[in-house]
Amino acid sequence: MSLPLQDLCRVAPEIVLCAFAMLVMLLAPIVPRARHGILSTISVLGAGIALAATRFPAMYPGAAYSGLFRADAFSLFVHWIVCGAAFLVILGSTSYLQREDLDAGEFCALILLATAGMGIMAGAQELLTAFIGLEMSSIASYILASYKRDAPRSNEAGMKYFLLGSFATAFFLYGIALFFGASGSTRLDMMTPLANDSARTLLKMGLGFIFVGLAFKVAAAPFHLWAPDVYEGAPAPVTALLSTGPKAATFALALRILADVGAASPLWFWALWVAAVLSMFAGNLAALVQTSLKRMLAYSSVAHAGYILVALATAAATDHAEAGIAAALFYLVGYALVQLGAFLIVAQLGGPGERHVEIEDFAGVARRQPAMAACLSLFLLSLLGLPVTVGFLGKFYVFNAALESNLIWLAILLGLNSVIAAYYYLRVIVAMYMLREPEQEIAAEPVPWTLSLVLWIASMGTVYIGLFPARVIGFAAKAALNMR
Amino acid sequence: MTGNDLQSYAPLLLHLTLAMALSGVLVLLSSLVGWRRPSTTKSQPYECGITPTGDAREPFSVKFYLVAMVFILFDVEAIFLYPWAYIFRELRWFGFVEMILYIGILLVGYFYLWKKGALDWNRPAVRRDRAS
Amino acid sequence: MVPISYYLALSAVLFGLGVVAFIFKRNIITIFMAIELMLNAVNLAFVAFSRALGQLQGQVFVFFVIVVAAAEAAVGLAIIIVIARNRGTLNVERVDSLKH
Amino acid sequence: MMPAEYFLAHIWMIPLFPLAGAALMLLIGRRLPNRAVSAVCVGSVFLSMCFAFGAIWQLIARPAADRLVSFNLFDWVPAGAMHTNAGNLMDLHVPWGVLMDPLTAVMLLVVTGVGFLIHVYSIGYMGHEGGYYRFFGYMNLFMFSMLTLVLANNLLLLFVGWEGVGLCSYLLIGFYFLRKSASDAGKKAFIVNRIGDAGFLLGLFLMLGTLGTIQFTELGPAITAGHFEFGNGTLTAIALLLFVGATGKSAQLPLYVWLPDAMEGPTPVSALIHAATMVTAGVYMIARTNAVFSMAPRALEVVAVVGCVTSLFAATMGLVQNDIKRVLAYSTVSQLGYMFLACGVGAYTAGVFHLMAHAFFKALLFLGSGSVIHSLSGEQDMRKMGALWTKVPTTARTFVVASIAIAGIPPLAGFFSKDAILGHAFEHSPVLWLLGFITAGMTAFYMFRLVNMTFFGKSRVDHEVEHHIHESPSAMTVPLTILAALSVVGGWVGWPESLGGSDRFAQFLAPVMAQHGEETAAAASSINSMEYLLMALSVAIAAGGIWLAYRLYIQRPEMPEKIAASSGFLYRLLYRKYYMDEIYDAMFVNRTKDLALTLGAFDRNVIDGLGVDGSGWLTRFTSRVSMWWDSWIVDGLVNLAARVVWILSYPVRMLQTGRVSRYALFMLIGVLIFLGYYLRSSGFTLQNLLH
Repeated sequence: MSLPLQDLCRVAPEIVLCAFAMLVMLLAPIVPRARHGILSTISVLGAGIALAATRFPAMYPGAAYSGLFRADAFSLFVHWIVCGAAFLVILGSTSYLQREDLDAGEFCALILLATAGMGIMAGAQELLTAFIGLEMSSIASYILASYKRDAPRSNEAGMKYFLLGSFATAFFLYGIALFFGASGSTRLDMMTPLANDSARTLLKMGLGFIFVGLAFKVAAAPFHLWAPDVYEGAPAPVTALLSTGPKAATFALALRILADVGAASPLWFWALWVAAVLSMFAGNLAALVQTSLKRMLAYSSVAHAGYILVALATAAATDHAEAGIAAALFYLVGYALVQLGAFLIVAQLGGPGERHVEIEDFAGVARRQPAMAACLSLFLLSLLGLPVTVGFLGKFYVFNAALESNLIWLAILLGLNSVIAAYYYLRVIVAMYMLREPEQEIAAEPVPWTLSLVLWIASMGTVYIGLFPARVIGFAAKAALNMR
Repeated sequence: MTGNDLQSYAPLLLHLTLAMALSGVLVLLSSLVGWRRPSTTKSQPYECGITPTGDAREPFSVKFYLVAMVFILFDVEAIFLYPWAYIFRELRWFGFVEMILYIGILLVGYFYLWKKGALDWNRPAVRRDRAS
Repeated sequence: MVPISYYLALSAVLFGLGVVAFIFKRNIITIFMAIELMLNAVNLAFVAFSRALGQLQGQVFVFFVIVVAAAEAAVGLAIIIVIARNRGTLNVERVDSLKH
Repeated sequence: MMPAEYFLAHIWMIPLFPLAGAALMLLIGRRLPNRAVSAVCVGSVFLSMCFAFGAIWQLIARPAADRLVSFNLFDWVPAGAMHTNAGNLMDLHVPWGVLMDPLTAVMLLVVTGVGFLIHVYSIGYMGHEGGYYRFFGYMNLFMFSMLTLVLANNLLLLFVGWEGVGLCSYLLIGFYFLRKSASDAGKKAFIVNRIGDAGFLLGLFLMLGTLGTIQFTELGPAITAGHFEFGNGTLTAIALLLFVGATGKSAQLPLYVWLPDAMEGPTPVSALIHAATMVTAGVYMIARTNAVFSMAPRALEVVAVVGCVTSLFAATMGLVQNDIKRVLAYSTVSQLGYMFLACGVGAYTAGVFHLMAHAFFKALLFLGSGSVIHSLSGEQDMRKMGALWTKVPTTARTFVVASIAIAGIPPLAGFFSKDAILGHAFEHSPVLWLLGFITAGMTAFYMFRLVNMTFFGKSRVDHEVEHHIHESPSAMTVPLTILAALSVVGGWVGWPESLGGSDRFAQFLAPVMAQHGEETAAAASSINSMEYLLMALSVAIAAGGIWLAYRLYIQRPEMPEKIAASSGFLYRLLYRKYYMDEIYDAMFVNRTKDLALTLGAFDRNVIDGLGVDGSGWLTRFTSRVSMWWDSWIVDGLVNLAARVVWILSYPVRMLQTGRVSRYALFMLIGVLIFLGYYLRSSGFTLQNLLH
């Protein structure tokens, strides 16, 4: 039995990520703390190489390891999102780690491992593999969320994320068990025709539990309650990662199940419908009355999960689901870029210990740090869905998909919510540009070049994809098309 | 459960009986042969050395939990050795290489723990990374 | 021979117990054990199914679940220790500074 | 040597100059001296104006048949990659393209021409203000968005400009951000517009789904190809949804509320955005998609009625305002209502014609009021003005010209456009005409009330302000003069046949409104006494309004206060006063003046009685109405919205107890609900699980 090189190629990004994570862990205790910048550099390098390594699965598409894992355009697309997110987060958090005097080694290693887990989720074609990936990303995220050991809020965030996450994981796992019992296998692409009625019931319950686990992971109402607390308590760069990468990977898994398991679409359709509507309203209405920008963004991310769920619902509703899938993928790209940038800016402007994350703390930022203010405004406008930003086109495609599969009401509710959302995003811009500075002068720290590079990439991407979405939406469509 | 299932467990049973018999005999002999003169000094927990102070039931230091966790981890990882050993012959070198890799990854973790001082009893259990 | 449905019923009951304990217990450690209970209920289901379907997959799954559970235990206990150190309590009701 | 039709081939460059200016300002603006800032920004607008005029010239040079230039710059939202073997994945293919045809030409003329003049004016007006570079950066950004909107060759690209101008107007309204009211007004404007935009987007997608295209040039063919019957339901829905967007952007009922508050912005902004260009985007959009609208008579009726009612309603409010800019704001809403009325009765040409004329004189009015405010060092209350005719001569004269134009006195611009609208309205339904007619009278009245209170009568200016009143610098007066000239001659392009002209404007626009060619032709050909009568009537009521204003605010300046003070016994009070006058006369004036006296008495009693009392009653009534409306409906709605949001968000936040157990409980409830749904959907019993 020889080493299956093609299979190795198909999981090349994960291998690279894990290898670099271990390298960093080996170096972390050796390198003196003063020079831990090196570790961040290595990790950034690793994420970049992993991003480049997606070339291999692109060269050898197909199922790997006897069908546990699948490398196709879809998983490739999601790999780009998660690896890119990891790259940007590590690059953008270096200065934060120095400021907060946190250990860079573990931090970067954990991010890399979590990213590997997300990659596995994105490519998993078998439920237990998906579970392993989910746990890899989750367990790393638990640690990251409580990474500020001495900050009680960070501890609390970690604890809540850990307890509730394990709770949801148990449901997910139970669902896998029932699925296994019903179909005699956990391969998604090998659904044997079900034996009898009880098997069908088992499958229904199994899919139901699996849905719960996934819905928790993407913070979709009514399973979103953990998200605001965790996002607020966790260190801001960690929040930036949590609100982008895992969501993308989990949505990818959900789409994979929808595409492969025929029984899922009719079962999940209404669940997706309801979850989408609940998430949009819960997120937007709660965000309206928040005073902390960090928490407001957390709620808005719940709302955006709702928008993406609209796309999933359209994918579940119609027999040709490509429009919905492509819309979801495109939305994920734009959302990841923007959300990352916003949270990293919060991390920077929050100041030492993130004490200034209230909205009124952002008053007069336009005069203190015009560049940051401009970037944050751009991101908020994109979240709000203003044209020539990527956010607009994302909503546009979702809208279009929903109307094409005749989900008129979902479309109308989406429009209504985008009107509500205008209000609270605007509040921040008003605060930054139109309010007087607070009495106690907040020192404007110089922006480190790493962070400004990240923000530059994010904002350029926001505008560029908003102007020339052709390539991205083209890839998304290709991914959607060869899922079947 | 059929009979020949049980027969495969016969050596185990034999071993068990032998062990029990041996230990029983030894205890019996010592109690029969030796004679004893109890005194306060002898009945102390530590016959020679310092006199005991305080209660034995004190809260354990966090170090114990830490070591317990580390133990759980490295113990549980051994699970994967069983199926591997079961089909080792079919897998041949491939299986061997895979397992070497696996052990290597575990060793990385071990090295990390070691360097972090998690196994060191003299220093505080977790080296505080922060100045505080 | 015991029909599979009994095993399933047992695992369902254990799982339900875990859920209930999770919701109604106050001590973080207890809640954590409730999670372990749920996971083990799942393991039981896996084994039962693999027995009923006459294949070994299910038992391999159990291995993975056990390992993942151990990893979770390690992380979870670490977090709990930090909480205990910073707050001096293990009562979840008291750990609610992030809300609304 | 320039190649033929160089400008037509390069119309896509027109928006780029202001964009470059804006980018420059917002990046390095704060380091530039004011002189450089104004040079860059005004220069960029000047360049795009030159290109625009060149393009218009070359378009007119073409034969009337093929006055249409449309080409795509790049595939913006492509469909190419989205093709499946099962056909089109999402039938959605939107290029980033420009379109140049007579309608665009008119809008380009207005936007670049007026825009340039206002930029020049701003040099003088904003000279002493802080944030000079920011102001001009936003203005250039606005010009970019507006030109994108005008040049777009499909609805989605138009929407890009649409949102862009909304954002810029928000930024510019809130320019004086240290005034809380300013930033609030800006937010109000933005959010009200968002409501309209949601309707716009829905309409856009519905159009995409129904006609399969949102390219303006393909709408007509798609409709004819689709064999929609006249008044098709879907088309009506599309039209209505688009109209919702238009009401938001063009401040029609019920979404007009943001425009009066928008006057918090600097006056040039009010002139450019809230009078001449942005607020007319709704009219432009409807004229653009007239192919859809004219297939939907129901929708057209809605447009007509909403426009008509809005114009009347806003005019009545304009009667009682004392802030000079608010009067103009309400007048703008009212005139926009006219334009929608025109579109509603199918006379898109007339609507666009009035759009152009209105752009000239309303921009002039705002700039003039700005000049007045500037010369009075910031005073906006008309009760603290008066007798400025000699002190700010240029401003005053140009202002009066604009007022005559908007009042609709021939041969100024307002007359022709308004007359065209009223004529079509009359053909459509006399009721609409009557309402428009009354509105015309009110317009004349409040405009001249404003003129009289500001420039004539005796001065009520505060004394410390009094002695340094000064005429504005030439940077401000020159644009005023040019705009005044335009307000005079601007309407002549639309000189109707009935007055011996040949309605060039309608002919110019006819290709765009192809399916109405015969309609307008019929309207133009039907030269009958009725048309003359209508013209005479509208001139008459305009003159009447002017006369009444003169009567009230010049001859009897104390009268309005008396009217306001009197609570219903107005006539007796007046009468007693006159009684005393007559005793005085009888005692001291010799009999030779009896005749004159009685005549004067007749004049005062009867005419003032009717006119003054009537107008007084109207004044009090409308003031009540508008106050009631503002205090209950507008503010009420705002407060209600806030309260509703709070209430709705309450449960969401109450779930967030911060306690893990609660969260788990709610998750469990969710699980049970979903599972219950699944199991109910498949007749679940314990038996079939256990076997």
